[in-house]
Amino acid sequence: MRHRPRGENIIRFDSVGLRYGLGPEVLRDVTFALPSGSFHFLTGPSGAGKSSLLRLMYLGLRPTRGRVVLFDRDIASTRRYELPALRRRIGVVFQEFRLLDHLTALDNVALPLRVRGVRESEIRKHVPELLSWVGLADQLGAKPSTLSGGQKQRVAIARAVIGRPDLLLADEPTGNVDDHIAMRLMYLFEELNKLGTTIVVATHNESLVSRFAHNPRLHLEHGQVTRVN
Amino acid sequence: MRHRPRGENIIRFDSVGLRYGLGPEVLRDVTFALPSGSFHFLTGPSGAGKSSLLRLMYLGLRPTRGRVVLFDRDIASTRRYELPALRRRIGVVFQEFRLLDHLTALDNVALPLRVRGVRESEIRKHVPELLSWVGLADQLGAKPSTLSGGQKQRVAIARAVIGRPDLLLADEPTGNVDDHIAMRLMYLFEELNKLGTTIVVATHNESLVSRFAHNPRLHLEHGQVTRVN
Amino acid sequence: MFGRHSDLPLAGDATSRFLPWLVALMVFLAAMAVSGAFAVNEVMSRWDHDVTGTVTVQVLPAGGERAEAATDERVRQAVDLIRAVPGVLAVKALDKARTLALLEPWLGGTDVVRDLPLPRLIDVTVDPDARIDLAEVADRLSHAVPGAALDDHRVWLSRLINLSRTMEWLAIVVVGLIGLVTSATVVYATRTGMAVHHDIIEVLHLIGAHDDYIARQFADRAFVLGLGGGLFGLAMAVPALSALGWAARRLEGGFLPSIGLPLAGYVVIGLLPLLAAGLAMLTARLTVHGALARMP
Amino acid sequence: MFGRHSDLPLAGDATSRFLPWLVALMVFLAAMAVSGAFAVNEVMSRWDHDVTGTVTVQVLPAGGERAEAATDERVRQAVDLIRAVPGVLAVKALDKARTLALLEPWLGGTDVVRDLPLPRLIDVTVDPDARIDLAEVADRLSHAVPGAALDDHRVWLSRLINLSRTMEWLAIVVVGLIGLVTSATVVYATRTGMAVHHDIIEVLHLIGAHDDYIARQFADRAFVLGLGGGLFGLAMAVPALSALGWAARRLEGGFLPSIGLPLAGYVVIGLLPLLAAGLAMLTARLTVHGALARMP
Ligand SMILES: Nc1ncnc2c1ncn2[C@@H]1O[C@H](COP(=O)(O)OP(=O)(O)OP(=O)(O)O)[C@@H](O)[C@H]1O
Ligand SMILES: Nc1ncnc2c1ncn2[C@@H]1O[C@H](COP(=O)(O)OP(=O)(O)OP(=O)(O)O)[C@@H](O)[C@H]1O
Ligand SMILES: [Mg+2]
Ligand SMILES: [Mg+2]
Repeated sequence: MRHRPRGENIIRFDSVGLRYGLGPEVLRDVTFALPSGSFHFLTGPSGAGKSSLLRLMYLGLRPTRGRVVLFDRDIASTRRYELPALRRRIGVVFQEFRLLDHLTALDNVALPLRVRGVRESEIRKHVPELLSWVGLADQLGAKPSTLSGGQKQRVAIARAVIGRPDLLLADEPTGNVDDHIAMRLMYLFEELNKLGTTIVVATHNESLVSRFAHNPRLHLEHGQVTRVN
Repeated sequence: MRHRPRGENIIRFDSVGLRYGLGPEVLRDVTFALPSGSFHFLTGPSGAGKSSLLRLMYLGLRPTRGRVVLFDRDIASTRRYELPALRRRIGVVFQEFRLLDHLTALDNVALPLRVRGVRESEIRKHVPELLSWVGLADQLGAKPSTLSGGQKQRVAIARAVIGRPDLLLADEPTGNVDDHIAMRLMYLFEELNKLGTTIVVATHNESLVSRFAHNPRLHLEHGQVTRVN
Repeated sequence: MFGRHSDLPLAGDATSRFLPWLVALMVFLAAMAVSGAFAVNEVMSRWDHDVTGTVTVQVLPAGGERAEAATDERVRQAVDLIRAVPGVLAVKALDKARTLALLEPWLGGTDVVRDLPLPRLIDVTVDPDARIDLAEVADRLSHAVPGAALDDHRVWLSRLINLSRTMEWLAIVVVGLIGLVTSATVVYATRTGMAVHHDIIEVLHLIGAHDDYIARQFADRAFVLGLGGGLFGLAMAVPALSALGWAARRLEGGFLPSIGLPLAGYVVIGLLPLLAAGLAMLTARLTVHGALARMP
Repeated sequence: MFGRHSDLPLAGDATSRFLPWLVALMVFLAAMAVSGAFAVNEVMSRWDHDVTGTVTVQVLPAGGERAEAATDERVRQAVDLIRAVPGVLAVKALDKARTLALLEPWLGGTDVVRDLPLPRLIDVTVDPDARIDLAEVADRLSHAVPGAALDDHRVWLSRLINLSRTMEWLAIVVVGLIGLVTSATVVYATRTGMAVHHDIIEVLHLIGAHDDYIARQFADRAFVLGLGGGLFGLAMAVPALSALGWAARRLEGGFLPSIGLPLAGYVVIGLLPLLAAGLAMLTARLTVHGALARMP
């Protein structure tokens, strides 16, 4: 997987539509493809459907209509027992973090590894290292409820990247951290991207987008995705 | 209260120290005063203690040592039954929003009015108006779980300002909204400020701070508050 | 909820799911236990009634020489022994004439009978409130006095009485136990429910709500949930009790002519849901006040 | 937890607070009910034993002319009537010689007696498995045949037997009921607990955990919580049962010589915590799989 040639599409949306219950259509006829190894920003006004789009990408939701192709597999026709393997290739930073409150920062970050059955010795080695890198060396044993907003966000990011995913989806990953840490996290993402991870970052932070303007940008508005750049 | 002469201190910290349990001191000898009617930004790196400082200000926490004087009342010597009256003069935007999940956006925003025993007819008039103003006219009846991140944040802000508080404390109020809405919210705060509300906004958003650079800034780092500007 | 405004979740949280069911279960069990205790008490007082009065002792005539005198001696011994039993009010040996009169329907009134060595009867009056173990007295009697025997039927009744006294005692203990467990469960369920709502309590507190405003809402809620659950439990208990009572009447064929609940029983059972709801309300109130007291 | 890794909260959430207590309560009640049913069964079989065999009917001698013939007629009627009762195996009127032999210890062996108009006795052999309402038979008999009477003691015993049969039946119904309620409560508590953990389940699911990985953890957890609660309930039930048994023995003074539980009772009660824990485990597993099936 790591050696997937750049340029092949890692994800493709074909006229995807989405509505919640009987509400209005949040996404309408969304069609786009992300080449493997690319780095995209996803922008758009609040409530436009960025989080919903990401939810479709990490298989947290099924589209109301249209086709989602992930890792060359049509999701609609993929068997249920094959989905976990696909999900393990995706790292997600949720907008609300979704840390497990009863686990320490370390255990939260270790979760994707544990789910895969990685050995404890490996976990003890890699997880503290990554947490140090995001500036939480002192908080390994802290529960989320005793962490500051920005600290929680960094734990969430660490959990998303610890498994070296093929696809990283980050929803507003810098909303609660200062610019210095935001830059540090973006560099972490770029590093992962260089190693082959395809990355989508949904953000409102215009200054961040402009500072990394070399990356293409998907703009979501009125249920439609348009490419900027 | 509304006619408190500007310049008098609405809140004063005297060598306030704070630690959680047996952990390190988060705040050390913090001394400052906010004049009534002022508008301050509170900045500082993630984990510096901004939210903790605000928590002391909205009486969500007692300092480990030192003195907090709010509305000319020494909090340590204020009777318990007098505190709700003080709390009603403060509006808070929590960093994690803390909306009540089982209530609609409208009921969440109405909460401070209900607590004060304001009549239902008043509530039915003012709350939808404010929610429209922050761009949520369509979501009056939506539960927080069906709102986007930025929509939740706006509900939280509406709940903080609906009671026309004397003191407004906002913790990262624009972390999940786009620049356009962020500006709109800042104008709302300035409007309130002009009407006499003292405002403290804790934020990481440097571009926001620089755009409203006419407001003074408190910087929190290493447990110490310093004035910038 | 009583027409008052509420800031609380109306359904779907752990309290509103758990509390009513638990209260329903507890009220159901308590109703069963209470009516069981009343039924046992009822049966017992009936049996008690049956056994009050007198017990008869028969002394067989001795044989051989001086038979009459020997029989008299046996009667004297039996009377002495029984007189010494605590709880016996009076002991009276019947004379021959009375014995004959009693035997007349059996043997006819012929003169021949008068010369027969007839068994003698002793009437024993027993204090109905004393718990005499007649079985034990019968045992002693038959050992000490040859040919003396206590009326079998009464011995059985006495045993029954003792059994039913035991059952009544056990029923009271069980009712007490179930009452305790019920209360503990309601208290526990309410407290746990409140723990889940800690965040709501804190937000209301920080917004400037008075402790009473918050506590009242939770207390109202717990009352409604508890009452709903309690009424449901009662609604389940009524047909269950009727069915059991009906089955009992059908099966035992007249032994317990009617184990219908007395009025007091209906009142106690009818009050159970209110008691449970009141307990839930009080607990909620105290728990919320306790949680608030720990907030600055 | 069995040495396996767990991603679940270990304490403090609603499930881990509620489930063990509920299971403990349920196991306690079930243990009470089961041993109650066994005790009733025990008592009943004892009484049953006492009543098997024969019942005696006495027919008083008729007076007047042709007394002997009239008495014979009465006996014939009584025999006919009793023979028609379902469940009666054999009816045998005793002849005068046998009656006299029975009366000898009372009246002595004198020849005078031979000429007396003595009561006649009828031996009735009753099917021990048939539920004959002897009280009703006695009633009919005394109405239909003048001077005929069923042995009183046996009538009482028959009533007792019927009562104890009723009680056994009720005990089985109550045990069944408590078993049902127990299971329902365990299932309900487990399901509600899972609802609280919906978010944890979803995060694990989105991270790529297999359904079995998630369900197994919750099932293990529910098993441990259920077993802990069940063992606690058992630990409470054992002294309670001993105390009740001891009190019963002390108070009823020999009527129920020993209501000790048979081995089967101990086995059933000992299995209760395991059953409850197994039920909790299964429910957790199915609930989590159900929740996961609703996720894409
Ligand atoms: N579970 C849900 N049920 C119903 N409606 C929902 C649900 N989730 C989101 N929505 C609605 O869908 C729309 C898009 O929401 P989404 O969270 O995708 O927006 P977003 O672009 O991420 O916004 P933000 O930048 O504020 O996070 C919003 O109007 C929201 O109210
Ligand atoms: N309840 C708590 N118990 C223990 N430690 C806490 C608690 N809340 C906060 N802390 C610690 O206090 C420090 C300051 O936290 P605080 O939330 O005030 O930071 P902050 O400046 O708001 O950070 P951010 O910008 O990331 O929100 C952090 O190191 C945090 O781990
Ligand atoms: Mg979003
Ligand atoms: Mg903070």
